[in-house]
Amino acid sequence: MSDKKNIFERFGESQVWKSIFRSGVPRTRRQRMMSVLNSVFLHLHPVRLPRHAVKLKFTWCMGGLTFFLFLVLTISGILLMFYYRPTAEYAYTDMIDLGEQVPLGIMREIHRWGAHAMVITTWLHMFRVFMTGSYKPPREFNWSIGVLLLVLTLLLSFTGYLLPWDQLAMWAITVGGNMARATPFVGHEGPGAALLSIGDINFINMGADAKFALLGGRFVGEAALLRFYVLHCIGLPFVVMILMAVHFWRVRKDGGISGPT
Amino acid sequence: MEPFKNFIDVLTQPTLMLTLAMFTFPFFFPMNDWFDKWNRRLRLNLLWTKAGLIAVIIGLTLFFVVGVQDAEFRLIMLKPDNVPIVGLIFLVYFFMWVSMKQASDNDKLLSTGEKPNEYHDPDEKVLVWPDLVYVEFISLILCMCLLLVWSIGLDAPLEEPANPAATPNPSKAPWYFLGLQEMLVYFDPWLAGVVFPTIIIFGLMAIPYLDKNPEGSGYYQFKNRRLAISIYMFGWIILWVLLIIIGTFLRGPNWNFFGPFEYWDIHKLEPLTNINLSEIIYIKLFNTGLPSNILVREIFGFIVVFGYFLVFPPLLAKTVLKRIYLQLGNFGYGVFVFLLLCMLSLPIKMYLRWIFNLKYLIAIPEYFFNI
Amino acid sequence: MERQERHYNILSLNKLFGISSIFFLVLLIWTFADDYDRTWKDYQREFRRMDTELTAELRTAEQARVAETADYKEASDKLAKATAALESQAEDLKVLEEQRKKIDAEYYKVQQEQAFAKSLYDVAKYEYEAAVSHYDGPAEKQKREMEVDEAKKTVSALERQIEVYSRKLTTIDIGSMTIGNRMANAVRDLPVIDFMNPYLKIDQIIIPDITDDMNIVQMPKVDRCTTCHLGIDKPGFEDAPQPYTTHPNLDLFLASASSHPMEDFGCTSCHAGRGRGTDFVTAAHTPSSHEQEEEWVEKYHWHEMHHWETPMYPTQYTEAGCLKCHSSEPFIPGADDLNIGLTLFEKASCNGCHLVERYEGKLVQRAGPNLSHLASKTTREWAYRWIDAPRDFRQNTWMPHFFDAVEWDDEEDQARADQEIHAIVDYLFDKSAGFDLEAMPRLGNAERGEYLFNNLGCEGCHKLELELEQTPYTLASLRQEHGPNLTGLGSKTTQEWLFNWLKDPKKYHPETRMPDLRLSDVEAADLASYLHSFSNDPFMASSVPSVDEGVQLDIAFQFLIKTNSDKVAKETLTSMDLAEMLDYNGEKLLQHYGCTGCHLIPGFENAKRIGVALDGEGSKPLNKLDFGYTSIPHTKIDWFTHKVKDPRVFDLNKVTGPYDRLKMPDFGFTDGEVEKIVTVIMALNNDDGREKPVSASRSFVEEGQWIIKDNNCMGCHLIEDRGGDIVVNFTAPEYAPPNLNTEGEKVQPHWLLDFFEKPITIRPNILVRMPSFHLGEEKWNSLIKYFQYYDGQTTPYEGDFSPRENSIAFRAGEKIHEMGACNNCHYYGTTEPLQEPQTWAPNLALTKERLRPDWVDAWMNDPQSIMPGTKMPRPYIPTEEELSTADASEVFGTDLMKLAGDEETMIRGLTDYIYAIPGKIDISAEIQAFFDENGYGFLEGEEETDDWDEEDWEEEEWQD
Amino acid sequence: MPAEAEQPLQEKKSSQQATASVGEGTIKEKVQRRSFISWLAVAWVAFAAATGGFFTMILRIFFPNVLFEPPQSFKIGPPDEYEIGLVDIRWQAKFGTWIIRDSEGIYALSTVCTHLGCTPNWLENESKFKCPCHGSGFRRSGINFEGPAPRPLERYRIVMADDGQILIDKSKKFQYEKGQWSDPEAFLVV
Repeated sequence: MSDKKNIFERFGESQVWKSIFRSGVPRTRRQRMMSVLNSVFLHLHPVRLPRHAVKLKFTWCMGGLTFFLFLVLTISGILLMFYYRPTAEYAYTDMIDLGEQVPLGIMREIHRWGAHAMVITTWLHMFRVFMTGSYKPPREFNWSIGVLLLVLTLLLSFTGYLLPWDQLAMWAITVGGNMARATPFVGHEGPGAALLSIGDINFINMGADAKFALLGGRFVGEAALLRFYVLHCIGLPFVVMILMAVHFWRVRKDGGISGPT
Repeated sequence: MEPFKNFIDVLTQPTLMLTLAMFTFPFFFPMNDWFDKWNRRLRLNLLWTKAGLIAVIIGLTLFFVVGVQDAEFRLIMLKPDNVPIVGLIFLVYFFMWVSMKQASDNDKLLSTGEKPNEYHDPDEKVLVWPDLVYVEFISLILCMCLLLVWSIGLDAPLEEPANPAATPNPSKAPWYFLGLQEMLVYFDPWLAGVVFPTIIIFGLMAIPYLDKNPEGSGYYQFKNRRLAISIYMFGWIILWVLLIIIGTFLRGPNWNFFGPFEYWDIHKLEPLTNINLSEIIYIKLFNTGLPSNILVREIFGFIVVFGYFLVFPPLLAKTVLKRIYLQLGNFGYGVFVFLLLCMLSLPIKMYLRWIFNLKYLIAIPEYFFNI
Repeated sequence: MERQERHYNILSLNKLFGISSIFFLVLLIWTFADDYDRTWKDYQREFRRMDTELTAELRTAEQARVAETADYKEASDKLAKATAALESQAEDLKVLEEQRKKIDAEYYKVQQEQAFAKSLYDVAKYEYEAAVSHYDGPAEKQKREMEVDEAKKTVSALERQIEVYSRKLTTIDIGSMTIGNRMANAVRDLPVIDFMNPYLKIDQIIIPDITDDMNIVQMPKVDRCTTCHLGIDKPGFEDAPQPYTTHPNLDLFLASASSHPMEDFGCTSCHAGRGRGTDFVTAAHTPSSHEQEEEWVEKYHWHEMHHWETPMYPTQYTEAGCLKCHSSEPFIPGADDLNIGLTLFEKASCNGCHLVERYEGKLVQRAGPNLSHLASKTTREWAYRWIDAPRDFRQNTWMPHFFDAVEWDDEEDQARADQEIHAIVDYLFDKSAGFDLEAMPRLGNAERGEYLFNNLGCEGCHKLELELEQTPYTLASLRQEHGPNLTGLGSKTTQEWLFNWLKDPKKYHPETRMPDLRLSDVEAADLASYLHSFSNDPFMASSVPSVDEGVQLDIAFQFLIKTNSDKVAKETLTSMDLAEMLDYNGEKLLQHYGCTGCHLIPGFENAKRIGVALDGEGSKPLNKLDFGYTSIPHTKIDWFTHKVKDPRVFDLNKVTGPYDRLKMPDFGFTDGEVEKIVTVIMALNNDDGREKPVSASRSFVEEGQWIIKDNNCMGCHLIEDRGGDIVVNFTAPEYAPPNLNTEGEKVQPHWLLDFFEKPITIRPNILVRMPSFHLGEEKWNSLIKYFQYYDGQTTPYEGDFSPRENSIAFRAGEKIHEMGACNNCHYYGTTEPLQEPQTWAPNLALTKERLRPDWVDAWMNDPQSIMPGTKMPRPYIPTEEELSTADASEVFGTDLMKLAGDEETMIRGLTDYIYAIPGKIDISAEIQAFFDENGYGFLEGEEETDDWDEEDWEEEEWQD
Repeated sequence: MPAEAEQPLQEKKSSQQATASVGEGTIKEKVQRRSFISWLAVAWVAFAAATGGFFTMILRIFFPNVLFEPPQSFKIGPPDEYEIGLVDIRWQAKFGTWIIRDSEGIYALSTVCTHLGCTPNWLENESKFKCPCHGSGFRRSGINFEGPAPRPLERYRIVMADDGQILIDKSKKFQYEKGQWSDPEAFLVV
């Protein structure tokens, strides 16, 4: 071995690199450990894992993909927000223009298909976790968090579904919203709603029930559009991120990835 | 070709397809020795071998390739928003295979007292860098590639501008909620749209607390968890994925059923005259009119429903679910069996509908209370 | 020695990583390419090429032209000389320049300081000017310079156009670009940087006033069509292929001067389509034929833009777009197909059964005859045959075929049809009220009837054609079918009835549009006998099956069961005898088939329309149109087309009761007509473009136009340069009904009203006469308003013109009038003109009542310009020279000389004089008397003058 | 120093063993090493290119392809609509330009003050443009003569359209100080 160093090695020992990645080019065991430990992103992982845990056929990497898709959706979503206005006037025509003239209008496709993909990956991740019995003690709670994340994923997708403001959107949401109408007690067509009336005065009516709360109006209208937009862009992602943090954290705290003992 | 298409159209009718699915299901996922015996005898376990995988994937592919030649089929399968469900079909099977394959391998090992494949010497670990990080990184790139191909090849749909005055026919919920919408055919909105979803969510969250079986934590295996797995599979594959597939591909105008090769004719008519239990009893059996008092009218309905939820649990506790009852104790068992019965109530209601044209067991439209 | 803690082979992972990231890169590039590569860019490049060629050609042409012109040659060699001369003195000039520069510098320096020292500035300024003037050198040098400048100016002025072309070329033609521009041109459209200043850009027109319907809101239109249709508003690309072609009608559209400038209307306002689309498919183009569709599919991968509610109109239906804004107008200039379509629509009286807002209160709803007194007009047999097959009797009748309208009827259906007709006829004749016909005073003379028919102007509204003409309809020919074709009347009705009808149509049919021609008994009789002389024997020969009680029973039952229980129906049935049953069926059937849509039928005085309202039909979603089990392609246009052409086709193979089937009758339209009617139907859509309410004057005009249309005035008169087709029937235009150009400026409103209500003879020597329409004062007034507003006479007319008698002008006018010998042709009150009847002209005593003085002046000045082909000569007006000749005073008299050739005053004087002419105003009676005596021999060409003569008259008078 | 220099070498050895122990002979070693480098290089280059490209395209997104603002070029009717010696301010609001016709022809002035971009007013009786913000003054010709304005107002491209109307094109400007006012398109001779 001559000390003729290839470009990577040189760069890897440069001050710049070392300042950023404390442990030069990870080639030694120590460096490799450090590079995981020192990286804010990577130390999500433990430094060392049981062998089965790095096998794709065990994890399918589904959780990772779900998280990645979430990031993709965030980025493409932000870019879309530059060209989309959530108002009855503009929502639809902005959609047309995304297809017709907006630079990189393909962001819309990436966002929509990414969302579909994320729903699927979430299900598969859940499936995997179930099949490997990874919800069993001590991981019960994390499974429940996971279930919540699944629900939130669906809600994100659902709220996003209205934004194109076309027939598909409006009526999908109408169908969905009509279910809220039938919520027991708090939906004006739900069982028990009648009980919440004093004398002839219904407190649960078209103008004040679960559906109304969801749509901000008696019917899917501009209020609903805005409401869903805010939920879709800020409200739900916010909650999702918190829960994701918990989810990942718990993975580590519950003894890392599950495995046979 | 035609006979094949007609055959498929008939086969995919909800009644037939669901019946087939539900009754063959336990043979694929045997929940007790008897089914297990038949599972082996019918060589159904071959499904989880490489050969099985290849056969099924090729079969499915062929089906779609051939089907796409047909105009109607193409129309519905290649509808932008439906493409992911086509993908879903493949994915679900593939990963079912992945898990069941390993599960059955492990079963063999365990039966011979060995450790499962996943087991490695605890001291002998693997560094996360580079192996895991690297693998993850690559799969992300590939995932992104897939997404790009998808986006280039398929334009996102955009229909007419939103119009409160004109309801499209059919108007469908987003595909991942079509299971619920399909449920709406059999249950009142407050059940199908609100109560059941809630129960589903809580049921899922409750799983870890109800499944007290210490076996198979951290590795794939079937034998010792067959009840848990088959319940989960039944709920997910049959009552969720399959209903989504039906709702997406096979529900046309007026929510009528259309075979995948059938033309979506708006004027197609289906007999949808359904009657309530009270009507069956009072009018058909007793030949008297309906009593005015609601409670009297619906008394039988209440009896049936409460019976269902009160009689079965102890019954099962004594018989099939004895072991579980002992494991979970009263409360745990109560929750478990309640969830189980709720899950089963959907197929049961379906059959009541198909066989007796039964609309509601309890029908109190006055208070929007229909079951 | 450390434990090896690895699972995967790093090398293969590297390989995998490499491959996948290359794959990733490729895909990303593909994505960008996909995003960057838009079809419209190719179109723009191609057009740029074409434009370059064209401009280059134009430039060379212009250069050639200019080079030819004399003054260019002149100017250019002048320039050459001047420059030469200037150069000869170049040296001295240089010196001067030097000095001037110095002083300039000085001047600017001081100017800089002006803020501080204004005074200094003035001084400096003064010095400068002085200096400059001092240094200005010898005068002729300056002259030279000026010459050069002059010449340069002229030359460049002449070369201006060339310059413009050249400049354009430098921007688009790489060949004639500067190096820098070439480089820029090479990079400006590259990906990523193509936002800075690209040549290829999307061109869009934003139209705030016309909107796209977004259901909840209206969005201003945004049309990007011009991104690819680059030549659309540029003349010179007429023959270029699409999408570069120039618009075929720039005078009416796109050009800023036209009535539909592009920047205000865009494209989709008229053509519909998806304005924001920048791709062939997403712009929602629609093929105009199935051939074209195939062509497009393989050329542009065309497919229907499913989710856009207003796809582009196929070429042949483009005019459907006009009605969007012009819906309230009866006639849309420039939209010929649409106009024909609309007229067909009205003729077939579609709005009798289908409500169409546009026609409410505009046209008579029931276009067919009144059936309340049917028995007095015709026989049951005839009625039976007629209802069974109207076109057998009269090939081009507008009465549609209700029976045997579909080829798949079986015997049973046939039999039922026969009996249905019987029931209907029976009902009509039973319910027909009595109608007393006046006896004819005497037999008519068919020959003279024919003569009257040809000369009274009947052919303004009626045809009398025995064989069907195959020529397609034109607006003119449709005007001639305002009334029915008069063939076969002999088989249909009696002379007596005709006589009564002609004498007073309104008596028989109050709603009729047939006017009263004020016929004398003799005339009426003659016409009646002439019209009665045509019969249709083969029609009358066809057999009439007998009434079949069994079938009648079934029909009655079918109707009863609709509203009654089986039991009740049977009971009522048994309680009926045949007569009642026939009546019952008849009534039900008339209702069922909606006969009341066109006919006034006793018992149905206020029946409702039975068809669907057609407003918005054009926007009906496809799934609302039932194609039944037909193999007709599922497109709106195909559906409309088949519905109009073969109305009951969608019943094919349907199993339905006889009275649940489609009942729209068969009008026997040709394909051409169908196409035009479909245009109308597509025009009746929800997309209503008219933003602002119509201006008052505009609405007055439209109102009048509707009246004119409803009463077919254009059948006889030329109005708005349309109509007056009848003129061809006359030997000379002056015997035909007058053209009504400038009517608004011409006549006094009050007189016109009187005339409408009680027409009088104006031109003595014409036989064709203005009928009495009895429209009522209201309508007449709006018609008068129309004439005035159409001619821009928005201010009401004050008739306070009084001739200034014994003014010079007046006497001069008298003289001119005397020289012009007006009395040769014109009546003066009852005084007959001197010349022969064929030259006779209106009564001048009428003028003051009838005409507006200003118009009379204009008329005198130049009659031909107002009424081409009139016999009226321009009166002889002496010129100044003539008036200044020696013997002028004898010839012209002193008054004319005073005016010294002032034409205006002379003509005004003439007008004055004419307005002063006394005498009887309505001389109709006198004229009538004269011609009754002497006849209108001159109306025929020479050869026919002795068609009939006084003798016949005597005999005829004798007989009665 | 030497110690530190020592370490990597040592490490390298161990990592060789590591790789070797995955099951390749030491002879293959060099080949492996080379292919290792090349593949990794290719991979990173491609990946960097991809991500880099993506971020450049993101920049592109910030520049829309079409604008929904009033058009840059527009027609203002035939020349005879403009009186000689008058400053026509009817397009000031809509298109931001003054049309001025003098004895020789017509030119279009920008309504943007060259000082800080306010819109000056035309004062007819003083016959000058006066900027309300900082009092810059411009003559009818657009030349600045008072106030802080550094340079004369700009003129827009003005030409005769095919249909005989005047066409103003704001996308092309002519500046006096660059001597562009003599440009034939800065000035419409009528």
